[in-house]
Amino acid sequence: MRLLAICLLPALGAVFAFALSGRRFGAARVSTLVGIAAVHLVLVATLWLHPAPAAFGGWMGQDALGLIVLSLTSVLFFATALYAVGYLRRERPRGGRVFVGGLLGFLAATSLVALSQHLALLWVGLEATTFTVAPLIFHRHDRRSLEAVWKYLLISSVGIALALLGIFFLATAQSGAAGRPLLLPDLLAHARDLHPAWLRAAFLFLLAGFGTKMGLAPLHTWKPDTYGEAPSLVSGLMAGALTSCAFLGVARITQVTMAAGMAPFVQPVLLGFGLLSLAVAAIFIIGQSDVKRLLAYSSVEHMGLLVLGLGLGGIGAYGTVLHVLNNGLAKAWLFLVAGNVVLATGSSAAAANRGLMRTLPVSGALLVLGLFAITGSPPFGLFQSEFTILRAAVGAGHPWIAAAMLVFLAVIFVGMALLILEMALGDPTPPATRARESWWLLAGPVALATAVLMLGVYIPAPLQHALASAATALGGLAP
Amino acid sequence: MHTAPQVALLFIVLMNFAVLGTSRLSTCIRAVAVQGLLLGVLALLLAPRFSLHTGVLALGTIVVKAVTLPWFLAWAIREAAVRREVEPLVGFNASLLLGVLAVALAFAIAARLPLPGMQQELLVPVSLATVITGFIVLTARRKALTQVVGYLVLENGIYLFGLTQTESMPFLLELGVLLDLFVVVFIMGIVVFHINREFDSLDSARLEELTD
Amino acid sequence: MSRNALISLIVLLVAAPLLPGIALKTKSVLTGRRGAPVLQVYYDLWKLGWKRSVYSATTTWIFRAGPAVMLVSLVAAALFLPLDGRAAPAAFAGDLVAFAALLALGRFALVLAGLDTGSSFEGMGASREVTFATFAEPALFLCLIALVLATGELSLSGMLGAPLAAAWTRAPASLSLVGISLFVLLLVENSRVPADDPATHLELTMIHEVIVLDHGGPDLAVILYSSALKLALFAALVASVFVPRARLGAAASVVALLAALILVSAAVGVVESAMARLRLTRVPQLLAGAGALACFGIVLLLA
Amino acid sequence: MMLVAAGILLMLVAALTVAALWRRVALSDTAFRLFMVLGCTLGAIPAVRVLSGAAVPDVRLASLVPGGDWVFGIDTLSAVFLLAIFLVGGACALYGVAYAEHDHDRRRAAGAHALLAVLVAALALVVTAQAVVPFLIAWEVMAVAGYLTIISEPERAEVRRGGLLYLVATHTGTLALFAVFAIWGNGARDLTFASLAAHPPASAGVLALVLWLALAGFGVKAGIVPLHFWLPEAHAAAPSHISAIMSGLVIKMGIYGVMRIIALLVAPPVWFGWVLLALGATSGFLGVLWALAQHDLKRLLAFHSVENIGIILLGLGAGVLGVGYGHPVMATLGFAGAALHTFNHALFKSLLFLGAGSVGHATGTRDIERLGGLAKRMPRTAAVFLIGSVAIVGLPPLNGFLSEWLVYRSLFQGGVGTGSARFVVVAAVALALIGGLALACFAKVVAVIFLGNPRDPLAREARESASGITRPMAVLAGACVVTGLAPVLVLPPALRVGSMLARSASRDTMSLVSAANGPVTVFVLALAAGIALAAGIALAWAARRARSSVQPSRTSVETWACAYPVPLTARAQYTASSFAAPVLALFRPVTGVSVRRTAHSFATHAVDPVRTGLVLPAWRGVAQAADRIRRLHRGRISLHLAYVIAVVIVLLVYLIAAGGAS
Repeated sequence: MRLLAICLLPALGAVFAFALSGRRFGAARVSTLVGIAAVHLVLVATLWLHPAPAAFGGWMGQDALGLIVLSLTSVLFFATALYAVGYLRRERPRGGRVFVGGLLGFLAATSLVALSQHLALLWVGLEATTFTVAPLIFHRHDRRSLEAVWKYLLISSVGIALALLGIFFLATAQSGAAGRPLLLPDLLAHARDLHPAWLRAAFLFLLAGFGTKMGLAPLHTWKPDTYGEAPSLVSGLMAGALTSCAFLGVARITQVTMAAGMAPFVQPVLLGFGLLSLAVAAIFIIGQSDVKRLLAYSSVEHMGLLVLGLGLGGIGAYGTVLHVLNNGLAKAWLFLVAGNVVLATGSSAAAANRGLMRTLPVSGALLVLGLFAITGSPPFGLFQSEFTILRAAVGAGHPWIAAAMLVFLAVIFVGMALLILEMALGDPTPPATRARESWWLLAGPVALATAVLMLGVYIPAPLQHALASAATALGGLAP
Repeated sequence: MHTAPQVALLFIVLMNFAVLGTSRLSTCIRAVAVQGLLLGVLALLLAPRFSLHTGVLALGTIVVKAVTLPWFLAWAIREAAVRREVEPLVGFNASLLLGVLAVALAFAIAARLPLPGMQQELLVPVSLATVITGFIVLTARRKALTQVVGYLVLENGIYLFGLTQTESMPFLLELGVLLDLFVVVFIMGIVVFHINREFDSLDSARLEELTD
Repeated sequence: MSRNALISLIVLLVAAPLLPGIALKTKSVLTGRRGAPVLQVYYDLWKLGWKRSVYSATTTWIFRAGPAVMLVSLVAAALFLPLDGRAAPAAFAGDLVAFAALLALGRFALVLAGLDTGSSFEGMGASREVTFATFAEPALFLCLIALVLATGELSLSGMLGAPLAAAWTRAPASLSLVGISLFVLLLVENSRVPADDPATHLELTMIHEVIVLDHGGPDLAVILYSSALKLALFAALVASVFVPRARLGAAASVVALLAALILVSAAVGVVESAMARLRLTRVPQLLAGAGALACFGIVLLLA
Repeated sequence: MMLVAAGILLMLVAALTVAALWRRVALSDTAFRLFMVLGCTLGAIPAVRVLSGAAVPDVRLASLVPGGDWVFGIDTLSAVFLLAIFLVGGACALYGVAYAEHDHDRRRAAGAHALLAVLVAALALVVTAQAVVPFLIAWEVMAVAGYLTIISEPERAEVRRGGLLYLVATHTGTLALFAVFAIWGNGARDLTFASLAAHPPASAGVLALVLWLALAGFGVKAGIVPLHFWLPEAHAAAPSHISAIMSGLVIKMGIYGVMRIIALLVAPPVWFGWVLLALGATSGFLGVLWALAQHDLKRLLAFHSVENIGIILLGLGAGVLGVGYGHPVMATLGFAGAALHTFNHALFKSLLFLGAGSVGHATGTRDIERLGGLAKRMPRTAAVFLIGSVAIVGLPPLNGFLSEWLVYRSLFQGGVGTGSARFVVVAAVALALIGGLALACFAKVVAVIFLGNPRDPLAREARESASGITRPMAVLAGACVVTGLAPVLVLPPALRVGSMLARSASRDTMSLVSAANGPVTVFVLALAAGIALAAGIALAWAARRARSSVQPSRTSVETWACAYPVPLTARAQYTASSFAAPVLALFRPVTGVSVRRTAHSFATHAVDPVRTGLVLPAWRGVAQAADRIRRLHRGRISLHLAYVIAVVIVLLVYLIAAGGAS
């Protein structure tokens, strides 16, 4: 029953928020946003304590991988909701009817994806995220965000269409086998007697479809434009939660193919996509001049790492699942801080935001720490997952992949350091005074930063257990 | 009995070529509408026995794909006051040639992917051909509206393939797919309207401000 | 520390100022002049002892400490040489490094004292002294390495003592090469002719004399005595390599030491009369040549 | 180990207090000083106990993250570094507080103090970590804290550039370390050092890869040529007490890393010894040569650190060759020399940097060409800087000579041995050449800064720094003198470290300890005898003169300039460039010195040939290549869709190819 509530509550909230038109309902709309985010977080927390039974006739259920992605989404959404209070107070005082409705719709869609055991339901949920996020990207209603939303819509819809084709291929592959169609438990149980040719075709098309939503290179072209033009908290949510849900789709079909024993077919494709994403990210990060586009390419890099870990198998799977969590938190943290920067100076170009340590000291410090976190420097969580993936690469006998990964990480660090440190430390072009940073805008990033730092040093036991079971589900093993 | 579906499938391929060949937007939209209609009819023809489920589904397809979306796109054309696709990225006869190649490729792929227990062997190649045609229209045209039409053709191809799995796809999900398609195209329409108002032209080549 | 070693040490300390005199005497005799008396350096020391010392305003305590530190380091270095042919007053494994480092300490003190005066002449001398030292140290070490390889001993007493006689029988060629390069080192380190002309008065060409330009009175006396002692040390080093005195009796070894020292300083005099000063840029090549000789010796030993 | 943990905790408390109450200057400064001194002494106690032979229990934390338990412990190797960290770290912290006493921006000063405390704590953790994950975490925290302390004045572009170069170099090095431990940990049970030691890399090829990567990773941090390019820029950018910690301790972590790898390997391969020897010789020679060419004091000292790292590597190389060729005595001496020189270098290099800071603080410039005659104006700083210089050049009475003597001793020990170990002795020549150049370099530095006449009004009005600044320097100088004159304090622990690394039987080490102790005391006695003899002669002579009618000495006269009519001005003095010119002329191609001569001016500009010739062009090449590829990708929507279709087609081809295969 709780599973249904987790998905329907935000949906109802969205409708309610959308219905309250007019300026005077601004405060009400924002409070519904924060209220629902809080309730959603509590509900998801209860799932950790005592798991809920399958619902909606087995179509929705809770498994380790889904729960991790759901918790990540819920935490990110709560942090973004807090941030949105400060953002809407400054950016659009009358509450932004479409904005809050879109956000809540997005939460409903992502929750549906995280909890669905039926692949077609997962597809519907992911498709729903596309059209809930579209108006959010178009929030600023100017020429550049128009171009961004058009590109996003077109490429995502084509991607999702390919995914739909993949799902139909999967259904065809299962037509011969027993078990209810397209239900994950049944697919996994009878994986061996699925039709091999159709299953391979299904895997490829689903990987292409969800890969487009994830932003794997070369399907990533919409990412820099969309994250660059959308409001930062929306970019943060997309980079953190949406990409993780898309990855969940890829993970589901990988689960099925691994169960069907097609690892030799699946792994080269995943490794190929992973290395290509790392390469593209490295090339496009050097000489980048806009901080949000920089973070978009960093997201492409981390998606590459996720798929690389999946393709390596062994402890790489554990590294990948941990990396989903770390990357989501770190990406949202950085985008929210970038949001603060853009709110203060109105532009996300590096040249316009020099000397942050003096104009926005807390955000500046968070940005610099974020640089170290996102590039996998030890005290932070991303180091643990990237180091595990590296150990998997060496363990699986791919020294050249490990070498390439390290080279790309080095180049990416140089590119990001050049931009972010110049922003944080340069001397401010117009001698700006110290702007007052409202507590609403800082609570989110600070909380996320502590979470990433904690994951670097201490992983709580229930999470460790969930990560291990998720890794084994993906055909890997815990370190 | 299965000659009727074959005729319908052939007509769908013809409509593909119509979309590729014509430079007039209204013809494109009419072709897509006819394809939607044929899809609805095919849903009825292919279903083993007529039931409420297949009936409502077919009706839903016709309503969405044959009536509402084309009407909405036609409204968009009147609003944007644009009649013809001026010089597209890839010429019309070149597109037709690509269309033929698409059909050939589709048949080659279908040959390698035998559909277990499916008596209508024409269905898979036609659906793949429609999908590839959709791709061609998407990339080869400049007008934003034509790209939406291309996306619709792509969806029709995938939906056509979906008909092979009528019994495995539960009713609710078919509806979900239809609903998603409707909303996405609806939003694309709104965006096209904004593009027209902002750039006072639908030429997507204008949309190039965002780059590294 | 045997009685004999102490006596030979005292002999060395007393006879040190004699050696520059002998070198000057041989040079002037060979060039047809009577030249200054052999004991001239003793007279200078006595004369300078009674003069008043004058210190420039720009100098600090380093200027006054310079000569003292140089003297102390050279006396300490002398303690490590096996003057009686058998054992040095102080000896331990690796004391050749201490010997070289003490020489470097003396040079460092002298250079700083020179630079303290703030005059361009002393700066010039110091810069040249340091440049030549950069090549002299490796050359000295090459010779010491050759001796280590030849005798298999790690302390100067061992290298230059009894085992050296046995080593002569095994590798006469490399040891003679080492002896020659040590002799060249002696000439450069003590600013003798090929590197610098002790008799010149044109400051621009001097090296050693110009560093001590501003010292006067007792300080100059200490410096004169130290440079003589340094010449004695190198002469003893060369003498010990060419004339192993391990087998001689107590008194005989002291006499042999004196004779060897006089012979080496005479040789210095001969070289001084035969050659003119080299151009400053040539001196590093001279040192490199000495180093090469020692290297050749080493290769012979290692092969 | 508990005491070290307590020490580290105290330092973090110091950081918090100074960060929290930065508004009340007096209170926060005294609290910071108190906590730092307490923390350092607490931490030093177990280090001293381990060095004197006792054993300290490890601390083992259950594994909370992938990669096995977190183990912290102090063995003899860690103890040497730990002692240096607490001694130098404490001194620099006190110096820092005094240095920033009248700094107007109290927020930034407090931030700098806090970061310094975190840096020292991280250093202590790096050295005591006995498992891979805590080691890498402490390593990166140290690197980041180091970066943040370097850029304490970010408004200057030079500081930002230096900081960025440091950060990029150290991060790339860390990535190499990731690879080392990933490859090595692959076979092991878990990622503790103990299990790494138990499962060394199986094949020679993998071992070679691990060693080269370790050399690269640790070499970047240690500043081994050609990976040293970031060092001079970072030191020039950082405030002097931070440079002191950087040069004294942070780059030593690179050496600690190499030593730890050697300790973990049962038998390091012989070629590794020759590589270390070669790297040591090149780093030493090029380091001191480039130092000679500089006239920015901090860059000069930074290049000098590269030289000393070279000397340490020579010791390590001799040690590894000793183990490889089966000469335990040579190995023990080599490792002992390297460990002792690391400790000594931490002392005198940080002393020199603090001295440079004091000079910079008083005169406001780092360019030694504009200084001169500071000995009269800053007597205490001059005396302390002289002690540091004598120590770093390795001249007898002080500790620099001791560690170089140990390295020489191990090289000669090779010469006395048999087999191909005899060729090792040739490295002694390189060490001699380095020593000669070091003497030239520091004669120049001491003379140009402290002696002669002031060349610039800045130097003329300089005043001695406050006692808060000179007192820490005095402590370090005292440490140098004590370790120099009383080798019995320092040699036994060094040899204990040597024998641990060389795995020689303890019986050998004890004999070696006594063998080494005896003679060195003889040496000190000889020195004392020399002094006594000279003093005796001088006293006798002075007594004779006192009775005679000789007037007292005069000190009002100008320097004798060979009867030059006009009294000598400061311009007549030799400058740093002219002093070093003859030596640099001999090694022209390598020095990276460019001479700019105009009608009425002469200036030399020394630049680091590796940085300008190798590193920056390489990065520009990568950036240009990326730019060209980026231009291919215009923003047109149809291009983006074309990519999607291309992917679909490639996947279809893969499907058909793989379909046919399986």
